[in-house]
Order: sequence, then C-alpha cells, then structure tokens
Amino acid sequence: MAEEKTNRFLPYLREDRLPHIFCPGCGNGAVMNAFLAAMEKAEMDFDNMTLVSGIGCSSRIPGYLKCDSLHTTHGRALSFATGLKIANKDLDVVVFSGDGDAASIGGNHLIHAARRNLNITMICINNNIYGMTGGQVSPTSPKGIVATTAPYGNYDTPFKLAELVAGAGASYSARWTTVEMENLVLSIKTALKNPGFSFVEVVTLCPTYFGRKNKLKTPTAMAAVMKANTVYKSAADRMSEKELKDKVVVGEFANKQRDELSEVLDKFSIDTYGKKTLINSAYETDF
Amino acid sequence: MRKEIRICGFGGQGIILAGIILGKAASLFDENEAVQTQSYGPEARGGASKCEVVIDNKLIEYPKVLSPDILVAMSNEALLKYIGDLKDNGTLIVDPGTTDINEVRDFIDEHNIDVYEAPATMTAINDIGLKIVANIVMVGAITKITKVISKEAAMKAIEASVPKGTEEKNIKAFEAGYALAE
Amino acid sequence: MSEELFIQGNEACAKGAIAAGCRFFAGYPITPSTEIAETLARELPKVGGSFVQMEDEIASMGAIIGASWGGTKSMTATSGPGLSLMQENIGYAFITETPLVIADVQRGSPSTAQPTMGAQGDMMQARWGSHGDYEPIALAPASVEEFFYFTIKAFNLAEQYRVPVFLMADETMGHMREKMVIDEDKIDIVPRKRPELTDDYLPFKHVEDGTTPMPAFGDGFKVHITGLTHDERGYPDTNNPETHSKLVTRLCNKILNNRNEISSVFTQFCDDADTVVISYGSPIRAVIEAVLKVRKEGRKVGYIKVDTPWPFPNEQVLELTEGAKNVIVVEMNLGQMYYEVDRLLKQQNNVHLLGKIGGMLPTPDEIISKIKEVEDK
Amino acid sequence: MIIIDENLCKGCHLCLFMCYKNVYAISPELNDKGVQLPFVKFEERCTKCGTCEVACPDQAITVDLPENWWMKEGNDVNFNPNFTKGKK
Repeated sequence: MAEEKTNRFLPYLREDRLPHIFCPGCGNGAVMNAFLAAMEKAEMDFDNMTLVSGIGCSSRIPGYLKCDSLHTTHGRALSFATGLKIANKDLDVVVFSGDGDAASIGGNHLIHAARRNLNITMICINNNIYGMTGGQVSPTSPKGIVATTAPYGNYDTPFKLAELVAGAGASYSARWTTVEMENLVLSIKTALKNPGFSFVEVVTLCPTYFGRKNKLKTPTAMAAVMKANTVYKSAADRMSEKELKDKVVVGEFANKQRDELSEVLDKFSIDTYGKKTLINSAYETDF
Repeated sequence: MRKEIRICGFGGQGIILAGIILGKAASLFDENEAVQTQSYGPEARGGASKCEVVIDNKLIEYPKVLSPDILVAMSNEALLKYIGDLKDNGTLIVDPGTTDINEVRDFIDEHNIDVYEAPATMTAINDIGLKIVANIVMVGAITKITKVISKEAAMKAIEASVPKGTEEKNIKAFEAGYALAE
Repeated sequence: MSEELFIQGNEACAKGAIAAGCRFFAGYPITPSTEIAETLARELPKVGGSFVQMEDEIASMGAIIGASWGGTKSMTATSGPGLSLMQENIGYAFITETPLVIADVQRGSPSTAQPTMGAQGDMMQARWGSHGDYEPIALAPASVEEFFYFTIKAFNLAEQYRVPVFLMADETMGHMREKMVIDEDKIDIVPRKRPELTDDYLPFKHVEDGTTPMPAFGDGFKVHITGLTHDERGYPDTNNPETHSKLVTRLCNKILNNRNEISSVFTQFCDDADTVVISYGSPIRAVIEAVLKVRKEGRKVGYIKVDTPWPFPNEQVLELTEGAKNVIVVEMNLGQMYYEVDRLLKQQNNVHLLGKIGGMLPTPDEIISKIKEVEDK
Repeated sequence: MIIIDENLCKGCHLCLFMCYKNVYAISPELNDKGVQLPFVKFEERCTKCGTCEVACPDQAITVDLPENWWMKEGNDVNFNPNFTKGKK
C-alpha cells in the first residue's frame, strides 16, 4: 500500500496528548469515537464545535479533541455552556459530563438547562460510580452495589437520568450503552441535529472501580453483563418492575421539538434592535 | 440651605415616587442638588415605607437624613415613629384622613412645629377619582407649603416620572394638592 | 454630548455596563442588587445583547465566564450571599484569565442577615474568597455618577489585565438616587485585543506585562481552557511544581507589578494633617462632611478616599499619611480594610478603626467624635 | 486489512467482545508495556462493519475500508446484518 493508513479519529485529536489517561476498557474513549462518528454522519463542521465539560474522568474528553474547549468546575459545565451558546449563537456547543458531575453536584443545572431548551447537546457518560476520586458511590449507582463509600452496599435508589431530563422538558433525551455502538452513534447524530436541549445518557464501563468492587474483573466480563442486562424501551414497557430489576433500559425518552432559547433571544433582538444579537462584540469599540 | 425631607407612610402609597419627584425637580429642573434615599421592609404592600430627600444648593456629601426639617406623614404609625426626629421649628405635613394629629400635640407645642393638614387621600378620591394619586396630591401640597422646589420644576418632574399616558391625571392631582395649601 | 439623569446607583451601574460594551448578563435576583439585573433585562435586547436569569449564582458566574470566552463582555450582579456561592467559579475565572465584571451590592452580613440594609462586609471575601493565591481588582464607587464611570473602568481593567473585576458598592449606593451627568467625551472603552492566528500562538504565554491577547471560541484557535494548572498551551500539567509556580506567580504579578497604574485615590487636606481618615465607598461621604466641619474648628484633618480597595494603593497611602500621627479607617464592618491599613502603616502611624455595622451609614457626628477622641487622647 | 496501533492499545480486549464475527484473538505474549495485545486471527471473517473501530476506547484500531456502515451517506439503517434492533 502506498500510503499509511491511520485511525480515522486521530485527525480530530490532539495527538500530542495521546495516549489518554483513561484506564483500559474505559468507555470514555469509545464515547469519544461515537461522538466523532456521529458528528461526521451529521455532517457538522468540526471547526465550529466547542466542547464544555466539568470535572471527572469523562470531562477530560474535550481536552483530547482538537477544538475550542472549556474544562470547567465540578458540575457547572452546563452553566458555562449556556453563557457560551447565548454569547455566540452560531457555535455548536456540546457538553461532556459524567454521572456524578451531571446528576449530583450539577443536578440543578441539568434540569434547568432542559427546561430552558437552549440548543446544546449533552453527552452524559454514566459509569455508575465516581471514577476520578477512586470509586465512590454516585447518584446513579444501582441499589446494592459496593463502592468505597458504600462498603455494605448502596442503600440509595438511583436516578434514571434520561427519564429525569425528559421530564424536565428536554426536546431530545435518550439512553444507550457502549456495548452497542450503532444505536449510540445514530442517537448522538439525532441529538446534534436536534434544535434544542438534547441529552444522551451513555451507560458505560468502569472496570477499574466499578468492576473490581463488584466481582466483574475484566472489561469484557463487564461488557458481557451489560449486554445481557440491556432491555429496549419498547420491550421494557411491557415488563414488570420485578423483571426490570438490574436492567438497563435503552431507547429514546423524548423527541419533541419546542421553542429554542437562543432563537427566542434573537427574535427579541430583531424586534427591539433591528438585527440578531451581536457576536464577538468584546473586540469592538463602536456601539 | 441644606433641607432634609422625610416622607413616610405605608408601602404602596407611592411614598418613594413622591420623593423621587422632589429629588428630580430639585436637581434636574431647579438649579439645586438632591439626593434621595429610602428604606423599606420585606413586604411589598402595607408595611412601613420611608423615603428621604436632601436638597441643597451645593454639592451634597452626606446623603442621609439625620433630623428632618420637613416631615410628611401619610400614616399614623409613621407619624408616631418619626415625629421625634423632627427639628425644632420644623414643618410637619400630615394627611388628616390617615393620621391623628392630636396624638402628637405635646411634641408639636414643645418644639414649636409648623403643622399643615393636607387631606391628600380624600382629595385624590373625590377630585381625581383615583386613590393612587394621593402621593402626587401630597407633592403639590409640599411644593406649595415648603417651597423647596419650584412649581414649574415639580410639574416637569412629574411628567418625567409617571407612567406614559397618565401625565394629565397626575398634573391634575398636583394642582389639586397645590390648591389644598392655599 | 452630555445627558443629565436623576437615577439610582444600580441603574447607573447598568447604564455604565452598556456604555462599556457589556452585551451579556447572567444573574440571579438578590436584594439589594436586583435593579442592575432588571435594568439590563430591559436594556440589553435593545443594543444587541442578551440577558438570562440563571438558576442560581453559581450558574450565573459560570454563564458569564462562558460568554466571555464566547467573545462578549459580560457581567453579573449580586450581594454577599450570592458572592459566597460564586467563589469557586471566580477562582476558575482567575486561573483561566477570563475578563468579566462582578457587581457586589453589599448588604448586612454574615448569611442572610439584613437584605435591605447597607454594609461593607464582603471586602475580604472579594480579596480572599476563592481558594488559593490570586490578585483581584476591586473598585468602590461613592456616588451614582462614580458607579457609572467605575463600571466602565471595571470593564476596561478586566480587558486590559484579563482578570475578573469586582465593583464593591453597598445598599446605600445601590438604592440612592442623585443627579448624574453622562459626558460621552469622558467615556473611553478598552476593547479586547484579538490575537493573530499563527502556528506559535499560545493562549497563556508568559509575556512581559503578564497578559496575552485572548481569542474567542469559534475564531479557529482551538484553545483548551482548563481550571487545572496548565502550561502556556493551556494543556493540563498538574504534577509539575515549576509549571504551577510559574503560572500562579504570573497571575499575581500581572496585577502587583501594575499596582500603581491600577490603583487610585482621591484626597484632600493631607499635606498638613495630624489625622488622616481613610475610607471607601459610601461612608466616605460622611467622612468628607466630618472633615470639612472639623477643619473649620481648626483641626488639621485630611482624608483619603480609596477608589480601588484591591490592589490596595500602598504607595499613595504611605506617602499621604507620612506626617500624620493618627490614621482612622471608617468602614461599615468591624474591621476589614482596617487590617490592610494597619499592616501597611503600623510602623509610621497609630491606626484606629471606626467600624459601624447595623445597616446605617456612619454619621458625620460619629466620625467627628472619633477624630476628637483620637486626637485628644 | 485491520491495523492495531501497539502504542495506543491498552489491552482491554473489548474488540474481541464487540466483534460480531470473532475476528480477533489475544496474543499470549506481553509487549513492553505489559499489555497482552489482541491480534487479527481470522481476517477472512471480517465483514468490514467498523464496530471495533468505534468501540476501541483507545483509538488503536484502523479498519482499512471506506465502505464501512457509518460511511454510507443518507442510509442510517445500514447496520451490520447481525445487529438486530429493538428485539429482545
């Protein structure tokens, strides 16, 4: 062969920072690929993408992608993204977040972003545990699992994030897992194209902390268990609560467009100012 | 000529707007300086409301009222609360419809206070047909009695402060108040 | 062209923000700062800007950082409790060198305390509120007109030094109405510098005066902004002691090395003064009244009005108090800037505090009796 | 042709799990990072679906074919034939 083939995702990555810090088998890298594949499929302009993330393993993803990115404080990524998107309504803003980041410390921002329906795509990588700080129980940890802060088993009931966000008013909300890439890619593509707040929860593997504590020692063992526990929403609707115990229900939970905030703001501006809101006005002096 | 004015009553009577009109008239339309400050409780209606204006012909440094030269009371509670701060030989303007002057008669006699009764609320209801313009009626009375602001400035300030479309009614209220103190 | 208005301090702040080029506001209602948000909600759409009411102060702070990187001058307004919530993201703005303005209309504190009363209890929170070492800029307006011009100055300093700037007003200042004159000739706007898109552009370069031009997202620079310790490229480098000390030292030095340029005072009668009264914000108005009165009685008293509590105008204050025996700090707390003055001056003067809490301005009489107490001791 | 980047692979073996046709196998030897690398044992089975490429968390797999399912324009349902949607 004349030319050397390279991985198709590498041109999008900051290659000087690879290999990334994710553990072997961690779903974050796969979600990153899925996002890039979805972006290609949606025919989006990668140069116009801006990524925002909070704190956690998954929040390191924007640091590896070669575009403008904001790695912010714990749980607050959505509020930064809100300001960014409103300040420059032409940007395509994508938020990467973990389950602890989005649902625990950032839970309030999550439901309010869904309510506001600003055109942001959020990919929430749910590994059911706090990875970066060493395996503590998270608000999506299933009941009964063992974590460093739940040594006798988790006694709390987990959040169902995709359902929660759909209930809060997001115009698109879905849940998939990293063991079936096809649906995930298509769902992220739909989310990117959806004009409004779009939420994709990706249930993923944390072999290092979740697996080790819960007798699933290898990534493949975890993946096998996850695949066996995956239930489609259409099937889950006909199943009893008992049957659904320990199952991951995948599918779309909301897909209904409504008024989008940045367009509403632009409309105000046109009505009172005559044109759309200013972009990059900080560099101007003439007002 | 530093003049300290305190207007007090219930929240919702438009006490603060009355003070803003005095300040605006003095500083923008007369050749004076004015500072208006206020205090209010957490309740939006019915609580105590107090608005203070300092008018001077030179730059005002200290913005607050320490002991007013002019006290305007539009509720009995406020009258009893603030009468004690009034300067000797000061001016007291009350709305007899909402206050009882007899309760403070001793203070008035002792400190030689000039008392004026301006039935602003009744005038607003009977002459204008709108209870809410009582504050503007009172501004008319204050203008006439104290002369801290000129009549022309007061009318310009009212036109610049009240909601669009209500100027005429408010000017009528001001004239009614101005006439009260003849 | 000039315009005369009789408006509230908070409205003047909002007008100043618009004149300075602020086109984004995110905030959360809190007494006594709310009028700033209300005015901007009304005015921003008329000038091509956006207003958004966030779910809390943490989100407000995040949103304005995001908007600033989106290429828009942005601000928020709050009071003590809100400022407490914002602190983590304020630290983020410092380490990522994000220009923005935070108007803090202070109220009785700590906690919810006195929402409708004035105080100056947040001065040290503005200085040390977030964790770690950083050097903030804070301006303290003392009249409605100053609130307008200081807001413009705050935006200019923020852009010039790529730093968050605090506007430390108080309830009296925010709700007081007086005449202000907007003179368009006096308005000078510092725009953000746009960097050139070259291969060797570094968003956090260690440059001479400490600030590198800042790109906006979408300009093609593909910058990575992180709150982690980062190298000149913006990439995290958390375990390298040298990277961290170089970064944080530069962040502090860009303010400290320009202290004399940033800080400013206004002063009268200090040349011959035995006693110098130092104050900032609205209490200075009582101080001026008091000083004018005691000078008529023949006492040699001067005053210093500190316009920029942070960075504290060390040199100016040292110089102006050189001949004085006593220094009195007047403020609406139980001693915050007093410690800064005491730290600076205790070798050369006796430093006294007149701290008043409870929500009312110190009165000229209280200041006069303090001056007499100190001088006649 | 399938290329595995030995520098990027961390040895999670998810490619083995994800592959519908069991193309991969695990090498018995450790490389210099202590990783048991996967290798392509049955290339003739490969349907070029590209799932392993997306699923590899470390961007270590390159499937050298342009007609992967994700490359086909405007055809969202061009999945791997073994992949069944919505069925239990």
